[in-house]
Amino acid sequence: MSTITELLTELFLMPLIAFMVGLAMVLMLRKIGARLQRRVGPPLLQPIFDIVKLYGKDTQVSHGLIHDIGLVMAVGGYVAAEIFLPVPGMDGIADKGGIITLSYVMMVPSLGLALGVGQCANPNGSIGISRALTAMLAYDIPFIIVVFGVAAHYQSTSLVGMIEYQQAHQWGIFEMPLLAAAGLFALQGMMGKQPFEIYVAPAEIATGPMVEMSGKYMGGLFVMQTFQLYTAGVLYTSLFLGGGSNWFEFLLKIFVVVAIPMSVAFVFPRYRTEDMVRIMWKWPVMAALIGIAFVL
Amino acid sequence: MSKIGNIPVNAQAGKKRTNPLAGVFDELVQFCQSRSMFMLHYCTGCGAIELPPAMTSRFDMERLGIQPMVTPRQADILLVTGYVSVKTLKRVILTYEQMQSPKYVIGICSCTVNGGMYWQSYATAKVLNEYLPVDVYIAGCMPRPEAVIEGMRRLMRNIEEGKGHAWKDYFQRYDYYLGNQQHLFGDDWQTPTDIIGEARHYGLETEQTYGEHTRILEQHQQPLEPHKMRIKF
Amino acid sequence: MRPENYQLVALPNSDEYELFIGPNHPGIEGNYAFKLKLDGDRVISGKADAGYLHRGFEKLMEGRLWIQNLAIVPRICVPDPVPMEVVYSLTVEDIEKMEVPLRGQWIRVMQLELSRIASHLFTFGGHAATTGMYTPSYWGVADRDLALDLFEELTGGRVYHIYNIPGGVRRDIPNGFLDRLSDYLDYLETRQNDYDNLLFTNQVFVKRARNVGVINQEQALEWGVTGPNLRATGLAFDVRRDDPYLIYNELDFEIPTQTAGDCLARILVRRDELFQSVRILRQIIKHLPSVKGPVRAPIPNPLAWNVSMGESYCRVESSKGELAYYTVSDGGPKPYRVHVRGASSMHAVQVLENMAVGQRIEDIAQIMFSLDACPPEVDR
Amino acid sequence: MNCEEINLWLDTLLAEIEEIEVTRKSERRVRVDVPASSLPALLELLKGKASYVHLSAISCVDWPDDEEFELVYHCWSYEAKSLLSAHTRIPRNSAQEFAHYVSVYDIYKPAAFFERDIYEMYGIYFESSPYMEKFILTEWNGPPPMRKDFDAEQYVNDTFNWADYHPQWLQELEEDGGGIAVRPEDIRL
Amino acid sequence: MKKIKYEDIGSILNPLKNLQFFARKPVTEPLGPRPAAEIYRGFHLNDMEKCIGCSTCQKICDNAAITMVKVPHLKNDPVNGIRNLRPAIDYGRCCWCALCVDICPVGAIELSREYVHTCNGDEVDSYFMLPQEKGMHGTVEEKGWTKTETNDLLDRHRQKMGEMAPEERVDNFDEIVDGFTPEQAVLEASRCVQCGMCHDSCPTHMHAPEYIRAIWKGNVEEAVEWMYETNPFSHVCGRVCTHRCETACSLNQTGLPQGSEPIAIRWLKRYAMDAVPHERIKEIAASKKSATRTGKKIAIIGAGPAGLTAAFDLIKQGHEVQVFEALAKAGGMTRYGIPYYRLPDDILERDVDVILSMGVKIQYNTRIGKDIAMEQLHKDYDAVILAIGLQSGRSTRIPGSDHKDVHSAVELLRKIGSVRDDIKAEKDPGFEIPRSAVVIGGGNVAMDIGRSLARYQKQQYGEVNMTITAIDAMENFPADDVEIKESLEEGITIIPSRGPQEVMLENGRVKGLRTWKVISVFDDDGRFAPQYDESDEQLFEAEMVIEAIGQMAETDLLGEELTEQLEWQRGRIKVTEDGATSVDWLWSAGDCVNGPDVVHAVADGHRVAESINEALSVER
Repeated sequence: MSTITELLTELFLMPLIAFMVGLAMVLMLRKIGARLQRRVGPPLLQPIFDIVKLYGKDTQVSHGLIHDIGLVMAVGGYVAAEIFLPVPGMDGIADKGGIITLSYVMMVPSLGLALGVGQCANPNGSIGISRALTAMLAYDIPFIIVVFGVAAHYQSTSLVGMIEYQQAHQWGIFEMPLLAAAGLFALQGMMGKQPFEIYVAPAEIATGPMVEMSGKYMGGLFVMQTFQLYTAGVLYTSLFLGGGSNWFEFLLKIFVVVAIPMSVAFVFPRYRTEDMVRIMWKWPVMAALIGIAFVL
Repeated sequence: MSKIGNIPVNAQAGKKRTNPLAGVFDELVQFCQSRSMFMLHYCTGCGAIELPPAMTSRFDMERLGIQPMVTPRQADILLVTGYVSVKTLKRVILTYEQMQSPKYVIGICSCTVNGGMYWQSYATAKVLNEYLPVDVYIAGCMPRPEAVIEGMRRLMRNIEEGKGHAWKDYFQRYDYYLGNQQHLFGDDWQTPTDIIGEARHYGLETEQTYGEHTRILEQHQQPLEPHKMRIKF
Repeated sequence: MRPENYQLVALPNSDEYELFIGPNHPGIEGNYAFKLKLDGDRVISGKADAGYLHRGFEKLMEGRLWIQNLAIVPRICVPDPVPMEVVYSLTVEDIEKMEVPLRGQWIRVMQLELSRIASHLFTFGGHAATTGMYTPSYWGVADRDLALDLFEELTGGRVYHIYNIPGGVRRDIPNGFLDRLSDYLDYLETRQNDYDNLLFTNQVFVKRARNVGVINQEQALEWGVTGPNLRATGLAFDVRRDDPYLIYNELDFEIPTQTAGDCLARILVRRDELFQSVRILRQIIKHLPSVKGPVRAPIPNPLAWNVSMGESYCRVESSKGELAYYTVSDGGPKPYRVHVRGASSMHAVQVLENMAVGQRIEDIAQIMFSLDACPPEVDR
Repeated sequence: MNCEEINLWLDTLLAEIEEIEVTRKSERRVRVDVPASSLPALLELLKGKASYVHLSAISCVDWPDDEEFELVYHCWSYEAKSLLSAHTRIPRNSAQEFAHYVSVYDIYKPAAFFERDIYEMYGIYFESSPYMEKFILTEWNGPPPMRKDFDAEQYVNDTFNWADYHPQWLQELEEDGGGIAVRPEDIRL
Repeated sequence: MKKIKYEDIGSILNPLKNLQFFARKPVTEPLGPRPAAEIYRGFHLNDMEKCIGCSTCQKICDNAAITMVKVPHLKNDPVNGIRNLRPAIDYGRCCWCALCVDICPVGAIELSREYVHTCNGDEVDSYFMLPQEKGMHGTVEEKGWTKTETNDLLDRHRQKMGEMAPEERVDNFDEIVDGFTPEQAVLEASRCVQCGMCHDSCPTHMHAPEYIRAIWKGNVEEAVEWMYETNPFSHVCGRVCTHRCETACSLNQTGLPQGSEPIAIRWLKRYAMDAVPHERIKEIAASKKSATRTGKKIAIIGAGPAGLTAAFDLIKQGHEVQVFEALAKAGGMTRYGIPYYRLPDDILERDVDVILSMGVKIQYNTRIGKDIAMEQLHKDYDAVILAIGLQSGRSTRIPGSDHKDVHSAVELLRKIGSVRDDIKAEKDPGFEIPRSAVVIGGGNVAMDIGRSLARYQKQQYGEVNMTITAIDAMENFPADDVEIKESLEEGITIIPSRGPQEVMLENGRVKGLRTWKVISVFDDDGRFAPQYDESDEQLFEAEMVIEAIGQMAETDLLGEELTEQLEWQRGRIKVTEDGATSVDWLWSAGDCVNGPDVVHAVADGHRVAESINEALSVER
């Protein structure tokens, strides 16, 4: 009985932890921005205020069933991803799914968003989502190569296994620096931060996919963002920084990992779509391929 | 899910609340609403020039949880920053109607109160609260960022105390507002949002929701057909 | 009747569609709209839609006394209001054949240049934001705000100074003002490196801005482009030097130019111009204390001031380009006609429409901001 | 071409175009009065032969007493550094909806903007101008507002309401026999 | 300045240098309003005591944001230039341009450094407020934008009026001032802020703002039309009026560093009257005449300003008017009291001519009580107006004042005036000109006689030897400042604060006037009770002493019976406000009931005419 209960508890706790940590990451994102922009920034509970407020809106405009399903997919995809990401003391089903499943699950939110936004019939949203899919294509190539490289290096597709290996030997970042660098690039794209922010682009297409989202749908996106930041941070930590043996180390690592793209985001503008694709397919892919060559 | 006009809507409003914790929950929501205000990024008039300072490093509105949003759907506050020309007023009304309740209007500058320095102008609307219910006014021509922030804080206090309900007035006295709008824009004025339907939906309709002006509207109203659109990827 | 901007339009049987940027859109500067006909994300044609900020200034001015108009002219271009006051005063002085005392002229030039700095700082932020970098706009606006503090100290108003009056300026400079101005200029120069690193030499920004919205000198002349936008095409023309007003011919400054005529060239011209303004202000700080005398020539009782019959066309170089007023007096207490030639009236409409063709949708906002178009100048 | 040459050239222009009157107001300002029929020819010459390539603005002035509109074309020469204002007068045609004149768009491209502006504000139709349509006043149904016979103040009073104030202090004053004595609209100068 | 070339592309790491801002402090200001700049243009302040309610701020306000509100508990005294109107600001209009501050004639309205005002949507009333010393929320301590010499928009100084130099004018009776040129007049008129204080303070309520504006517009005929609404003696008033309007004028301010002179309303009136041809003035006056005849007959005794004004009004209303004048010409005191250099006869003649052209009949050299009895008038006419003026001077009654060389000023002036009738000789007034003289009194009459005699002295003896002494201190002299200034310029000695004690006689001739220094003129209750410093005695040597300390009426023409019927008050006939006496057919107007001043007389004339017209219409 204990294993099942434990597993269920873990499956419940892991997304919850992800959400809490994600909220802190959102706060960190905004605080980093504020600091670089020479200002104070939001109060500590701001991410919670925002989400509660959005869910508490009286009017909730939906654009049909597909719209709703799209959003559920977006949030659900990440929630599902959380249980594949091991945290100290909890592995969830990470050892069962492995990194390949995770990669697929992580595509679900983007597709879900595309589905939902397509229903809004807002040209800005459509442009945004078309850019988002292109962006996904752009960062997924290096990402997949990195994942394969890492998997090849560790001879395992299980994140749990990789973490154990790293904790026993050496962090992945030291063994595969090129792949780690490529991974950082892909991470920047995955988090949708400048210079790879083209699909949000408030100045051009009014936040693109989010343009018709409101109330709890917007709240859903905010929740999704918390999961997204968390997922990116944990994944990278697990692949290259040896996960965490305890919570303090783990949290420190993921926050540091997430802080890097966040800081970079505030001092760069965004690339155009084609530039982004070109850059993404050039440097990270090249680095990753060379990295693989070393690994193999 | 129900429909208002042809826009489907999910809403809990109007439902009977039986939960004993509903009061606490409402207060929590109000508290969060007052501390998280998304502001619509719409520069209607010259007062908009003092918003960038108020938003950016020097006066940093984000300290109060206020941040700019780019679409009306996501916004809670509509800042009418100064005079609204008749042409803009139409868009302001459309924008306002697209915003999601609870929503708040802040009238900045003299011009929103009594025409301001453009009182002789044939092109600007004079008294904003004839066309939209206004929650808070901020005096100045234009008000300094500090004054804007003070206005925001007043709105925050109002929301926290549960006083900011001007948006309900728009549903409750729709006929009055519609009448003024028709007087300015002509009888064939209509917006894509079905306000009466929404009022009914929220249970906010009163006798003053209907009147001669809504009857005129019914005569002219055409259903809004969403246009098919394709985008080449 | 619905305003068209809120309908989504697909053109029948084609992949073309229309997109409205504005009037409520973060990519538009002010309350302005730009209709795009798109094929994919390439612009087939663009059409400006103005009038959202129309207040009928020219009509308003015909209904007010000469001096009352001072309060409304700065409203025509909000980010850069001082040239509006100055050029209006210049026309009145020209018609009345009034001489502005030297000290008044120096103070006016001081304001004009400070206003140019404030306006350019604002534009940098706006331009950077359209490319997705928000930090410069936070910095720029905050640094501009320090200039506004100086304005507040000098004129009593942060944004609308209403400080120039036909005949000079309303008050003398406060004690110690020049020291504080000098401190501000020092501060700006220390910030130069930060801005250069963040914006002007930022590889990604340069990549975004280069070869976007190109207009060559020939086209620029044909379409009546003026100001920094013209200088970015290589023509070193500046009203301050070539059609001098006030005391500009006593000042030593350069006219920065670029030849590429694209967004990058335009923002670089503005950057250089900002530091030229710093240079001019340094000269003013040095000279102003030695220019003694009144700051304003006496004017008749403003309630009963009949400006003598005549007409005048005066131009100044505002931060946006050539700004001109055509003022006609029929010898009455109110202007008979004031025509405002807004500096952006070309840039925001015809030039933008022409430039937009063939551009990508992600560059439209950038082009508009790089032209530094100010919609209220178009609408008046 | 420098200033003196321009002046010389302007003198020869006197011979070329009929009824032209040149006034030199200052070193860089020249005023030219031409009959409406000769204006396009003058502008053609100015741009083609005299380096006045920049049309700074077209201003319109309404002279209802003379039943005329005055059009002023401000041209600038980057080479001679001189601004030439060409004044011409066209009949106002009060009875008809529009006064008519010819466009100079084919000479100066910026003219399109100003001509459209004048078309909207004064109701002057410029033949063969590319954009003879509403631009700023797309949602305005009244007469061309800049004409002198359009009384904006009257229109505003007919169309709009004003805020109605009853503050506490005013009520108290009214109880004491005071109150509003002179409203601003009563004493407009 | 570091140059950036177009081709430069910085390192991709360049932007990352800005991560140093993690270590820098934010520039954000603390929440809450910062103190504003020293001259910030915030909400209005108004010094309620200083404000005179002139509503100039309302006129300059380009946004029509200022409403004048009547505040009943404040002082309302237009004669001294104060009204109880105060500006209330509509912040739904105001644009904080501070033009109201710059134009305020007194510097009462100012802007504070307070700039925060917010209100809920239903509290818009708070946008309309009456500024006070403490500002909008009663919390203001510091002023922001205030008035200084530099930003004062008003033209504080008068146009220089051309006038003869003292040495040119002192030996003749030519008019001293030139009058405005048209350019000067327009400029002077343009200084007016149209507050209307002048209208309110003028005894006859002349439409000064309107005619000043008309002059400014260059339309003198319109100006004259406005003048004839209220004053048929505009020529006279344009020269010799005591111009209370200029005292009340908003621009007549003391205590401003830049100084402030009132509008020269009197000279503007003179300018407009001189600029319009006489025939045209007649037409303007006649155009107001009623076409109907009432058939009522009115007799007026005395062809002075009061009598003729009443005559003018009554004839306009269609009555028949007969004027009786004891002397040979019309004009009363304006002819026989005011010297030629201030009011030339031909100017007065024009005013009289306009009135005559309306159909007024004057019977000259007819003294009522001698040539015609009052009773007779009562029988023949429906109403009688007594407008006899003040013909005789008061005496100091000091020892020696009954000597033949002690004269009253009015009497001498009348002699001088009469002589001029036939312009046989300006040089001979018909009495012997003293080589030296002393005038007792500090009013305009004293100045008139002093200056007139000084002119004769200059003509006959080549030098002026004239002393004017009065009991008042110099600043309290009743005479106009201009008069005093001009007197001094003409070489007259003015010695204030001297109380005359005795006319010194020697050998039957006047030797001089003995005076004491005055310590105070009025006692604590404000009654006339001069205190002297007897130790400070001074003797003014003079051949002639002239008393100019006041005038009184000679009422013996009334006859005993009527005198008894009438009610009297302190030696004057008691009249109601409208000038009606206690006898129902008799009215009284002018100096004899209401102070010695042309414009008051004119006002009185109007009042009486109005009253008679009403009484007669009731009868009808």
